[in-house]
Amino acid sequence: MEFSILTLCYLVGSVTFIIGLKMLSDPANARKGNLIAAAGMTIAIAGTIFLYESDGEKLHNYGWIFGGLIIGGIIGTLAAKKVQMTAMPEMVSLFNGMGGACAALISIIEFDHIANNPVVVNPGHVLIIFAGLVIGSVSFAGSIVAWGKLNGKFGDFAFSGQHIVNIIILLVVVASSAYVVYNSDVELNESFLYGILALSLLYGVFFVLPIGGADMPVVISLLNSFTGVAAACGGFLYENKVMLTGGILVGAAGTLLTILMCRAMNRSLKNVLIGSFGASGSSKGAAGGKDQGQYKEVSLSDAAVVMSYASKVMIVPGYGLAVAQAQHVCHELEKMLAEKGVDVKYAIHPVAGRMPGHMNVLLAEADVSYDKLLEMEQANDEFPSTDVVLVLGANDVVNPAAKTDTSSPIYGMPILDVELAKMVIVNKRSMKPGYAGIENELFFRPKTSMLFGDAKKVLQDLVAEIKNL
Amino acid sequence: MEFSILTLCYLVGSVTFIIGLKMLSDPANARKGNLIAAAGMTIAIAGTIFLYESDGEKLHNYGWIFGGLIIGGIIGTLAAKKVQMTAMPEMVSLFNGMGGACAALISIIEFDHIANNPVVVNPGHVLIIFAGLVIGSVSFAGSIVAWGKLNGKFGDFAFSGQHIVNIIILLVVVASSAYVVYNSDVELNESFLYGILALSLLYGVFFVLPIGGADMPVVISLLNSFTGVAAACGGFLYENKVMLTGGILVGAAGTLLTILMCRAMNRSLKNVLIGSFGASGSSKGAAGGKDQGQYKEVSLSDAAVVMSYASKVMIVPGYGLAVAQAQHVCHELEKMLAEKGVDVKYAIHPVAGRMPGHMNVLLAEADVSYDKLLEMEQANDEFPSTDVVLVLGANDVVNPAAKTDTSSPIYGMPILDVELAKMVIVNKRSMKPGYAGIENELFFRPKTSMLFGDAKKVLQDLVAEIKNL
Amino acid sequence: MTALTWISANQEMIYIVILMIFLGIEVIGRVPSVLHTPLMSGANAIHGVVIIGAIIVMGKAEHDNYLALSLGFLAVILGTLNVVGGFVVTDRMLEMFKKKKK
Amino acid sequence: MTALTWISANQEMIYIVILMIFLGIEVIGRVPSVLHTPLMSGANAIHGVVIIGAIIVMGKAEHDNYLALSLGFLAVILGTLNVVGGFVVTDRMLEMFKKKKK
Ligand SMILES: NC(=O)c1ccc[n+]([C@@H]2O[C@H](COP(=O)([O-])OP(=O)(O)OC[C@H]3O[C@@H](n4cnc5c(N)ncnc54)[C@H](OP(=O)(O)O)[C@@H]3O)[C@@H](O)[C@H]2O)c1
Ligand SMILES: NC(=O)c1ccc[n+]([C@@H]2O[C@H](COP(=O)([O-])OP(=O)(O)OC[C@H]3O[C@@H](n4cnc5c(N)ncnc54)[C@H](OP(=O)(O)O)[C@@H]3O)[C@@H](O)[C@H]2O)c1
Repeated sequence: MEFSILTLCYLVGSVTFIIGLKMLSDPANARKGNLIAAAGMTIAIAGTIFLYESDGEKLHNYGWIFGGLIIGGIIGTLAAKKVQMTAMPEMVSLFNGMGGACAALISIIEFDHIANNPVVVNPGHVLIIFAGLVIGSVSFAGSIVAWGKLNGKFGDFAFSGQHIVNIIILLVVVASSAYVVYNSDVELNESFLYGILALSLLYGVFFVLPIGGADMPVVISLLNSFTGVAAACGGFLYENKVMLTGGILVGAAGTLLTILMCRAMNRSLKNVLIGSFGASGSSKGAAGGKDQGQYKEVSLSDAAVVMSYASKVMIVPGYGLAVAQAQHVCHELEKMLAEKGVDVKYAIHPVAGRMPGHMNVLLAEADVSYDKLLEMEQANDEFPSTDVVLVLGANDVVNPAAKTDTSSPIYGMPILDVELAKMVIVNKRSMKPGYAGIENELFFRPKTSMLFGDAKKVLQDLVAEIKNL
Repeated sequence: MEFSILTLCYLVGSVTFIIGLKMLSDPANARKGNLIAAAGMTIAIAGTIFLYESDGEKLHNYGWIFGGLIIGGIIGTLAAKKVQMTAMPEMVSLFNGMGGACAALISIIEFDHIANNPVVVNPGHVLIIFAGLVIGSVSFAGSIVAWGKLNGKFGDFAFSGQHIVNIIILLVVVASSAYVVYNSDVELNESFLYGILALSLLYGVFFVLPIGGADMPVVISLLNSFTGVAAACGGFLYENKVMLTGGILVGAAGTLLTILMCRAMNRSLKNVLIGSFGASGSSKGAAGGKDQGQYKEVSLSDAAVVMSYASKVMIVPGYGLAVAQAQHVCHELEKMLAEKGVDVKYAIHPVAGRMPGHMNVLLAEADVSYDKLLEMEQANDEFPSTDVVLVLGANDVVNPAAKTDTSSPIYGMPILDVELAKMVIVNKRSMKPGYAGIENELFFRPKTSMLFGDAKKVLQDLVAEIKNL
Repeated sequence: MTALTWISANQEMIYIVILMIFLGIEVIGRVPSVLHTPLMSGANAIHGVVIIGAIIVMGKAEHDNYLALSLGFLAVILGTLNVVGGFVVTDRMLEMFKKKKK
Repeated sequence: MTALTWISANQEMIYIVILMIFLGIEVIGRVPSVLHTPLMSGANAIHGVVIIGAIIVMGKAEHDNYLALSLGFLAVILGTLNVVGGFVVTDRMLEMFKKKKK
């Protein structure tokens, strides 16, 4: 009877996951979707604790279980509440790693269990245990590295032939797992387990280390789907439908999401994962290739005057704004201009910054109102009637090479057509290229003036200037 | 071993159904999707014939099976190949009815089997048998009626209180099925079976008879999803996954499709199914309510001249064109005008005609090229630059009441804004209303001229006139 | 109570049914209205899978059970009509759409 | 051969897995790019369902099996972090989006 109720709990859990994920992909219902999935998860967890039976026996060690739940719950809530908006991708990566580690630990304990209880061992069982172990630990190690890179704790690291080494490690992991599975009725040696665990962790590290920090959102999404598959292995192991369905759902959705994210940057997944190696060399070459001529600078006070007397100003935020944490002062500038009767809006490129929605989240943090944010198409429609475009730490997303230069790595990516406006002011710290590592012809165009400096500093000075006008 | 291969066949079948249906909803891949589903079906059927085993025993009666397959295959192919484009909805309805009948027959045989072999009877088993019987026969009877109505063989038929009668029949069917299921270990009396069968058939007839002929596509779609559920019952009965998944897939997709079809007509499903009763009275009242004033007529030769010297003509086809079978001569008119240098296009309203896509299919039959067909939004954008709009047997889809008259039954339906053009010529046989049964103010507007007559005849005359110009 | 035990005994089947319902809805969520009729027709052909039940019934019928033989034979014919006619008629409709595109 | 018998022995599970894959893909097929990050985060929270495995492992561990107890305890903590942290952080992100809309 109780077990039947548990089945029902799991069914409810699975359904909420599907509905929740569906709603998460629709702006109007996303938040509710998240809560629905959370409710389903709570039901599934509570059902497991109180109703689970195996061979007619209930669970025990309730003290440990609740202890773990409470500790994890408190730390998780605090961490999630405290984290800064811009550090969210790191946080997601860390939580993802925890899930991977959890799956790996389950596999270790289960392996230990069957190794020490020599009953009839089902090779399929051992296979699933290893799959959970390998995928879970790759996801764990990779997520930690991704977290460190986004944090700035780890830099890029690659050695020549790293691909080959990675492939060899993977082959060794697969081969030794296959060996153990195949001979699981003869021997189940724990040394294999720890060897495979170590190699999987190493693979996770080597897999993520060489990939550029800016590609981490894509990598995290991929590792996210790995953890989903690892959870599904647990579902197979315990014939537990909610783990199985939840895991597979995330595995599939995560994989598609990874591809969609790549597509939004106009790149292929393969290019993201291994393109990072040789790419920097060739793009540097391209950057130095052309002689771009001269660029113009504009003084702070001139910029302040021009913007104050414009009737329409469009702000194009980019990665530099996020790095400089200049969103609050940016909002201040916007309010100040609005007081002077200037119509100020933001033009948001879908891949500006380093994670999808980065600019939206960033500006939301500074309380910029939603109707001031224009999506790319809208913004491009409004540029012709715009007097001044202020580009704040954006680069690739306004690079006209994406439209004209077929050899450019960003060729084909839709961009913000800032040149349609009467004047463009670009703030960045130097003439250095952005994420894609390529020169930007826009900076040399007649309509463009550069305003060098750290975005936060420059904006503060602008605000001060405008106040004194 | 063989049974395992059969499992694989079924798995392949289920997957092709999903992929096929997905592709069917995308114009570029629809045809391929249909073929993929057909291939999967073939695999599942062939697998069943050659690999199916029950209690270690293979199927027998191969002669009968192949005989049935061949007879059904030949008749089905011929019927499907011979049927006229405009009669396709009838054909679909007929095929749907065959599926429902098939499900009902299976239930009859299985019931007979367990009634005559008094082994332990599982009530769940009996429940499924009855579900298949009831749903299958409602679908069969309803489809045949729908077929007859589309064909013009049956008219509308309703008596007062028919709803109540319908509900009572349904309750009796459910109650007696429940009784038999509940007592299935005591008695399995065949008289119950035939009683329920007869009532189900009656219900199917009464359910569809009062609904207007023009709503038949919606009804067919609904009955289609019924048959899907009946097939799924078979899947439960034989624990057959491909029947189960295929049936449920169609049941769910068909239900959604029904709703989408209603939405395209800006009506609710409930309104379609039971609204038909009182509606005609009230809408007639509305039609007579307003005094519309005078309408203008235009002579054939004037119409011919106006169109020949226009630089842009837009043809708005409607149900009347289909009834008159005038698509071929319409295409002829279009070619003749094009030869004279007139830019001729078609404005296709999504619910023009009596089935979704009716106009597309109709004009395709006459070889009208695809790029001449404009969807509603495009057409509305082009009307302002159009000299002459020729409305051919369309009425509701150009009725401005949909935009202005909140009390109109079609209020809120998007329409073709023909009045944006310089001149509108309307061809129909009389001033009678169209499908929705309401007057059309357009006919009385200053820009509009009427050109009375059967669409085919009028078009032939127009062609002749233009030839002589 | 019996309903609950039934659920846990048939949980896989129930999962399959529920997932299939979601899939059916998701898969055709974005169909343009021109395709409504061919889609209806294609779905109609797919539920012709009920023919498999007819084949099983027919193939298991005893040689002297004339009711089962004759009704089963009829069921096979009707099911085949549904499948074959359904796919062929859908293909014809879509062929029309195709031709126009070029 | 063994693969085939395995397939037919586990056919329900295989169906569930395949249908789930289709669903996962269909369900997020149309996500706008602003929602990529919250969606990733929400999916991340959902795979925290692995916590159920940790609870089962923990709850079945014998009282003297310190390896299982300690690792299981750790697994429960990590899994909870994933679930709780995942849902809370997603909610925070989406709250931001919401606030802006008004
Ligand atoms: N959104 C995503 O999901 C995502 C994910 C991965 C990758 N990407 C990629 O990231 C790029 C985003 O384009 P983007 O235009 O936003 O950024 P970007 O092309 O990377 O350019 C950022 C610019 O900001 C400037 N900058 C850095 N720190 C600054 C500071 N403190 N103050 C002022 N300026 C500063 C840098 O120039 P200086 O050094 O001269 O100051 C740099 O040129 C695209 O190529 C996209 O494909 C996006
Ligand atoms: N497409 C779908 O899926 C679907 C399904 C169900 C219902 N509907 C409904 O059907 C309607 C479709 O609108 P519609 O404008 O195409 O058609 P309509 O409003 O039904 O009007 C058709 C007009 O054609 C005229 N007509 C009939 N036979 C003719 C002939 N031989 N030659 C010339 N004219 C002839 C009729 O007027 P006379 O009698 O004066 O000639 C009638 O007014 C909408 O209300 C829609 O909601 C559509």
